[in-house]
Amino acid sequence: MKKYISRKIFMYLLTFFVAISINWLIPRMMPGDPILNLISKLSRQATNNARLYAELNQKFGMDKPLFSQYLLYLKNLTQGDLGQSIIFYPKTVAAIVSKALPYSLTLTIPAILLSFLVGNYLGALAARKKMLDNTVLPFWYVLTATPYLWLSMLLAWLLGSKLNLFPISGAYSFSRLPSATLSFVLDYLHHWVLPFASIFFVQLGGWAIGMRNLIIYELDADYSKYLRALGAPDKLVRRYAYRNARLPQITGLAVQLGVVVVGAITTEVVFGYPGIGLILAQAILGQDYFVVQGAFLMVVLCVLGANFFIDIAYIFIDPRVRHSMIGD
Amino acid sequence: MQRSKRFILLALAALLLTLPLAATAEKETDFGRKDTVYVTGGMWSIPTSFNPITWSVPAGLRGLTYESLLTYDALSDQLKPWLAKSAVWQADGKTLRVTLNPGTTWSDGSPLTAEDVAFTFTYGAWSNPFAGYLETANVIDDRTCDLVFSDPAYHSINLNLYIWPIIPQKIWSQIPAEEATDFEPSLEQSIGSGPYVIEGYDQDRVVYQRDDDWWGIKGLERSFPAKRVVYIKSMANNVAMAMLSQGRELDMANNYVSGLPAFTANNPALHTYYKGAPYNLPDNIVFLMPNHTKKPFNDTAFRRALAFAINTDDIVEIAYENMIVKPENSLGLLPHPGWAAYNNDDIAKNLGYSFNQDEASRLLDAAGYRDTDGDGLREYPDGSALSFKVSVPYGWTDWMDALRIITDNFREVGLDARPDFPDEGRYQNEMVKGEFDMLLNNWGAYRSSSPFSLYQFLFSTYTPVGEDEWTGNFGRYDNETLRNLVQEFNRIPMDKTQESNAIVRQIQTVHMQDMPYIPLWINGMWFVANTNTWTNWPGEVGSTNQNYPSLWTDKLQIGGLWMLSEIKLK
Amino acid sequence: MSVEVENLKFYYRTRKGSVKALDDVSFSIADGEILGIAGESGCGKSTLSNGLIHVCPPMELAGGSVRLDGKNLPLDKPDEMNTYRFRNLSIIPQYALNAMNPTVKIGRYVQDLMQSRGIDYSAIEKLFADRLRFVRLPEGIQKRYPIELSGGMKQRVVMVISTLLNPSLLLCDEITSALDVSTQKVVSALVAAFRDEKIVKSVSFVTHDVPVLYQIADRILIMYAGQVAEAGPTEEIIHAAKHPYTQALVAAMPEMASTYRQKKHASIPGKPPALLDPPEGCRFKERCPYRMPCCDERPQKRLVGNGHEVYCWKEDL
Amino acid sequence: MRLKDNDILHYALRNRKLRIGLAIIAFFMLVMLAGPLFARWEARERAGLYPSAPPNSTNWMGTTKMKEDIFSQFIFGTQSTFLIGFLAGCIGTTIGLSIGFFAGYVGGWFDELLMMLTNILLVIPSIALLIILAAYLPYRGVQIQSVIIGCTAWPWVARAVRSQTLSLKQRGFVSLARISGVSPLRIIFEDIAPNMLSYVVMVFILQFGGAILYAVALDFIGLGPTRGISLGLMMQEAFQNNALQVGYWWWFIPSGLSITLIVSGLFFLNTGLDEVFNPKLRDQ
Repeated sequence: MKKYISRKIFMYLLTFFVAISINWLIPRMMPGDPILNLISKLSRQATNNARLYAELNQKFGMDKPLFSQYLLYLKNLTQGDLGQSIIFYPKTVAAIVSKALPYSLTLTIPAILLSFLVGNYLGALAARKKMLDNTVLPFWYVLTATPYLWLSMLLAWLLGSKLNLFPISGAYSFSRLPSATLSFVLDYLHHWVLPFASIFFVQLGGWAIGMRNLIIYELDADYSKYLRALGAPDKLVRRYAYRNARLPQITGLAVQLGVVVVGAITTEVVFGYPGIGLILAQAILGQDYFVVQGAFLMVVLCVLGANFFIDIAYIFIDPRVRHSMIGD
Repeated sequence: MQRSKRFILLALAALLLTLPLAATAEKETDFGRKDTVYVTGGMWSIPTSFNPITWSVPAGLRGLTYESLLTYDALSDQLKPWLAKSAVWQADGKTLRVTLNPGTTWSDGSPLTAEDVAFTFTYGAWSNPFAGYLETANVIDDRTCDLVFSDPAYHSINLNLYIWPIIPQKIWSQIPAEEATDFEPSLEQSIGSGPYVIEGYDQDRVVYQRDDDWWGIKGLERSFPAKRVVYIKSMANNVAMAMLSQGRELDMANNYVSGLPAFTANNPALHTYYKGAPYNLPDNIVFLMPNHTKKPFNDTAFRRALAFAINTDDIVEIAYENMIVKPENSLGLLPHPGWAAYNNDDIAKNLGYSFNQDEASRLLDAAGYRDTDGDGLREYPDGSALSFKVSVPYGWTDWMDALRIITDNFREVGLDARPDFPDEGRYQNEMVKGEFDMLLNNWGAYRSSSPFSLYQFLFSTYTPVGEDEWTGNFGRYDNETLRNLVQEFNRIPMDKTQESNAIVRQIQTVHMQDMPYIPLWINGMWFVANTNTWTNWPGEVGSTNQNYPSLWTDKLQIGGLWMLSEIKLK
Repeated sequence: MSVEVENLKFYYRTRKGSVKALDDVSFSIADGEILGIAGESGCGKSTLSNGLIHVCPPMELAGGSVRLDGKNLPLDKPDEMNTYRFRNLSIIPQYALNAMNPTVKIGRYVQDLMQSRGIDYSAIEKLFADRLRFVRLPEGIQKRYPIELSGGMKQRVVMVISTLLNPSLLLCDEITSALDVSTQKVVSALVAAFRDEKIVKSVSFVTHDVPVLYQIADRILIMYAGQVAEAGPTEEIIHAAKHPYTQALVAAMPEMASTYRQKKHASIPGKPPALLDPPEGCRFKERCPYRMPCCDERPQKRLVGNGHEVYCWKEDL
Repeated sequence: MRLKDNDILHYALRNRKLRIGLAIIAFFMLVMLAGPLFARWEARERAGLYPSAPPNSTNWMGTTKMKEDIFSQFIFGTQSTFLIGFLAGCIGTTIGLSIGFFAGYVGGWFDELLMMLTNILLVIPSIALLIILAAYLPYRGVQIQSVIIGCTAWPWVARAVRSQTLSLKQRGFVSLARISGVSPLRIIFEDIAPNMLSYVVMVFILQFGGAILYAVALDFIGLGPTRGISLGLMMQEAFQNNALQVGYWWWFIPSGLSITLIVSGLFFLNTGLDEVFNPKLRDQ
């Protein structure tokens, strides 16, 4: 057990290390002076440039050899210093990213988990009957094949502008400031529905298809045959198949986390939802590299964390994993 | 296990069902709908620092919370009193006497005095528009302050009188001047003198709340009907349009909204300054800037030929769907009363250009740019291949569309021109370093009290390649005479129009003859309002609110503030 | 007779036609008898076990009947069969090592199974524990996952579960083929013990491994290409086989009776016929050294001894 | 062998999912290949009589705000969208395949190392990597977009291919070939590869579809090709210009719908093939 966990921790640390190193390396491989790139944002106040250039150069140690720059970068990271935003000057990247993170998390985590639960449930349901399967399967395919932004736009247009059911911009009404009241929470949820639904439905299709395929395999497995041979009703056979099909789906969940980020970015842009995705998109257009990197790091950190969590949770969910660990 | 899952599903379904119901029911909101005006446009990034003297100031802060001495009526070209009752040049021509209105106070109740004015204009060097040529600021009494200039640049000073915010000495004197732009005042430290104070903010909004003890209620006999102004960060084009048509949480947008003519036609609640084309007032001029350090742009004949090749009508009609005015002539001036005295039509007629591709071809032929290898594209006189690109930042969709028209026009006269859409960062980088071929820009060509701002933008500087140019002569057009003329223009007092026009005529003559930068089209002051809650928005007809309809940063001082005080509840 | 199988036919429906995997087979098993069923792979012996327990597409019942304790089994009605499965007839499948759900504890598994069959688990809990002890599994195995057990242990657990309701007929389908020799011995001894303890009334023990049958079977049935070739008491089949195929099969066994050592059969030349379109007459004729013209007709059952039947035209049996 | 006797082909022709998928893809292939014969204008040519015109006899699918012919844009956009999917799919599959193959085949520390790399890249969200890469590239074309998508999409292919290789390696013929002293490369190409062909085809199809979706997301957040046209760009431009709000459905619907159809067509194809190659999944 210990060995397994420490091995996992080592792998994740290594992955994180690689990620932050990539993050550091890419801007330095690009032609041109990264600091000057940043400074060009400050054009409106020309007088600031020389000073800021010197300051940033020193801060990021651009005058030092590459290796010391790298060490400095790592040191800054350990202190939570992700750098200085340019388009959101004078906010630090850490401040911007940490403000945006809760919005992204409250949007994507429920979307992923609920689509996982519902998708698996519906997929298992569809695997039950040929008729049902043949009628809903094309629907799942179309759902997963839909680009997030296309669905977002259609939802915004139909449920937002045409039917006037849901607001289409922001995380809560512009007529409010956050407060700990029920009406604020309701308002927040009301704004949350459409962006949530865009991610939810696209994901849903994928889960349902995955579950359907897995169940079909599981229903053909020896243990299912044996149950049938012992005269167990279909209900029990399916329940067991579902139980086992869920496990690879959970591994899929870990992988999906990374993919959902795409959906989150475009969806947040469409709905002006003030999460990491929106910040990232803005930073990209504004070439604010420090913010891009900060957001990237945050996303990587979240995905790694979730993966780690799932890996550990697996020990408790799947006796096979637990058993193989004892064998270790 | 099974049961809990079913419960989750049920709960989810219930949630999804009840939310729309909750929405259709009369919604309890924190801000009364009739107390609040929701605006967007002009706030492009998340609110970061509430420091009024940085460039990244959230829109509305200068104007609503911090006030300038004067305001400028950009429709009628008049300076109007605001904090100051008057700002008058003394007989020596070097002393500007500022007299404050009676009863000016800060939002904490303490008086705003001439001391604060003197402090503002002598504080630091970074953050001070008069740094370098303000000699002293003498406080005469509580209400009066003399600003003494060593070398009065009348037009620049005039501009800043209605732009620059007066800051409270008691707060800022604690901040070392060199740290002024890094200072992030807390909400408690955000003490302004204006009609609104910051109530709160988030990633996508700033909420300003009316200060009912504002000095101007008595001092200016002016009040603001909306208890709150909610500034919403610029949103996606389609979201802005949807929210505008709903009018629920958006009353006015200063955004370029694609498809607006078709959209307003079906939405009677939507209001624009002009009922039909051009819908918007003119605000700034977009120039085509060739890089004079590169062939063939260092050839005057070539540049003039380009000017004749461009169909500016197409830009207006197609790229902008007739949402902007067509320029009267080729001088590149705004049709604006403040600039009217300098609209020397005769120069435009004699020396200017108009869309005429035959003329463009003739000029190119005459200058030796001919198609010698028969590929339909012109070569250099020496026969070598000629091609160039024209840059516009990626994502500026209206400009990208306009640029496609321009490069098509160039191809029509046989020039191998390609549109180039770099990211904004690279666009700016190439621009300030002078590494582009051609680009489109409008930074300093905005509506102001004097066309000096335009000529300062275009012709006041020269930076050799290798150094960064930040003012506006990005193409490195080197003409010392012109630079001196612009400085001379600045030194002529505002009211001596005839004298200054003599100089401007010289500038315009050189501009039209040499065509260093080609004026293309006049961008609009994008403005759409929904009249369901608030009415009497500025409009050509049927509105008593005759103010420049803009809430962009530093445009509240030229009309936006006045507009907000004159809208009415329906 | 506890089991009487008459003219049973199981066909596999494919798009090219019916594969006659089990074609007109009749036999019976007496109370307390272990019937060994042997033959090459593809002879229909596994089809027989699977079909008796669950006829499901593409397999279909093409004719015949099975009587168990005097009652006709509704083989063509899978749902009705559910009442008989487990209670009256049960199977130890070929894949016994993978037959348990790997993510469910053994105790829980039996509990779920019983509940789904409407049987009160608490009433059977003690019996289950006793049976586990009977097959010499350690205490507390109910609380373990199948993955934690060795192959032999899994096999025994499945044997216990399959026989928990004391079925009349126990079908053992190649249960020894995946095991090592010593475990094979234990397992077949256990089957015999089940019978001896009257846990099961009769056993059909399907295998391709004739030596195993020699150890435990009371009678042996030899199948070839979906039909019965010969059936009779074990001693007679092993030492006095009449059918040419049985003879070849027995001859292929090395050092009969002395050991269970696994060795490949010395092969009989040729291949069994394709069952999609089997030849008329005796199905062994193509490979038979004694082929006669009359072999083109289907051989009739001939009694050659006490309960010893042969399907062959050869005269000097 | 008569056609009728070929099982795979028989099931392939009978499989409805496969037929639907093939029909969709064939349709778009036709659009892509035959379309240019009918496209009378370049994608960016201001060809129409009126801006934002609904479908008419001149511009069969209407025009954009810039008077561009949407039919022509649709055809050339489909071309480059397919190109992106194809190139990125090829790159991703090739890299994933080679890494997975060799890791699984060679085994040992080589396998450990490659799988460590794969697992690392698998957890790092590829879209974030894509964005970082794309954001720093000064010029972006369809090809560059494909390359960066392909280069970030391979890890899961590698992982899946590796386990397939491992299971194939267990089978007799490989060890037999090995004992008989045949070179490893020959084993891979003559024994393992044919057995994995069906699997590779399906992986490629999934990569194809995934790449198209990634490209759309990139186009949308402004990291699309800086010149040229693609279905993603069409959609983005329609979005930017409020086509949906104003009711220019002819501008908005074709691009989004085509992307959805193409990708779901690919998914259908994939499942169809899966059912054909895998008898367990076949419809009875």
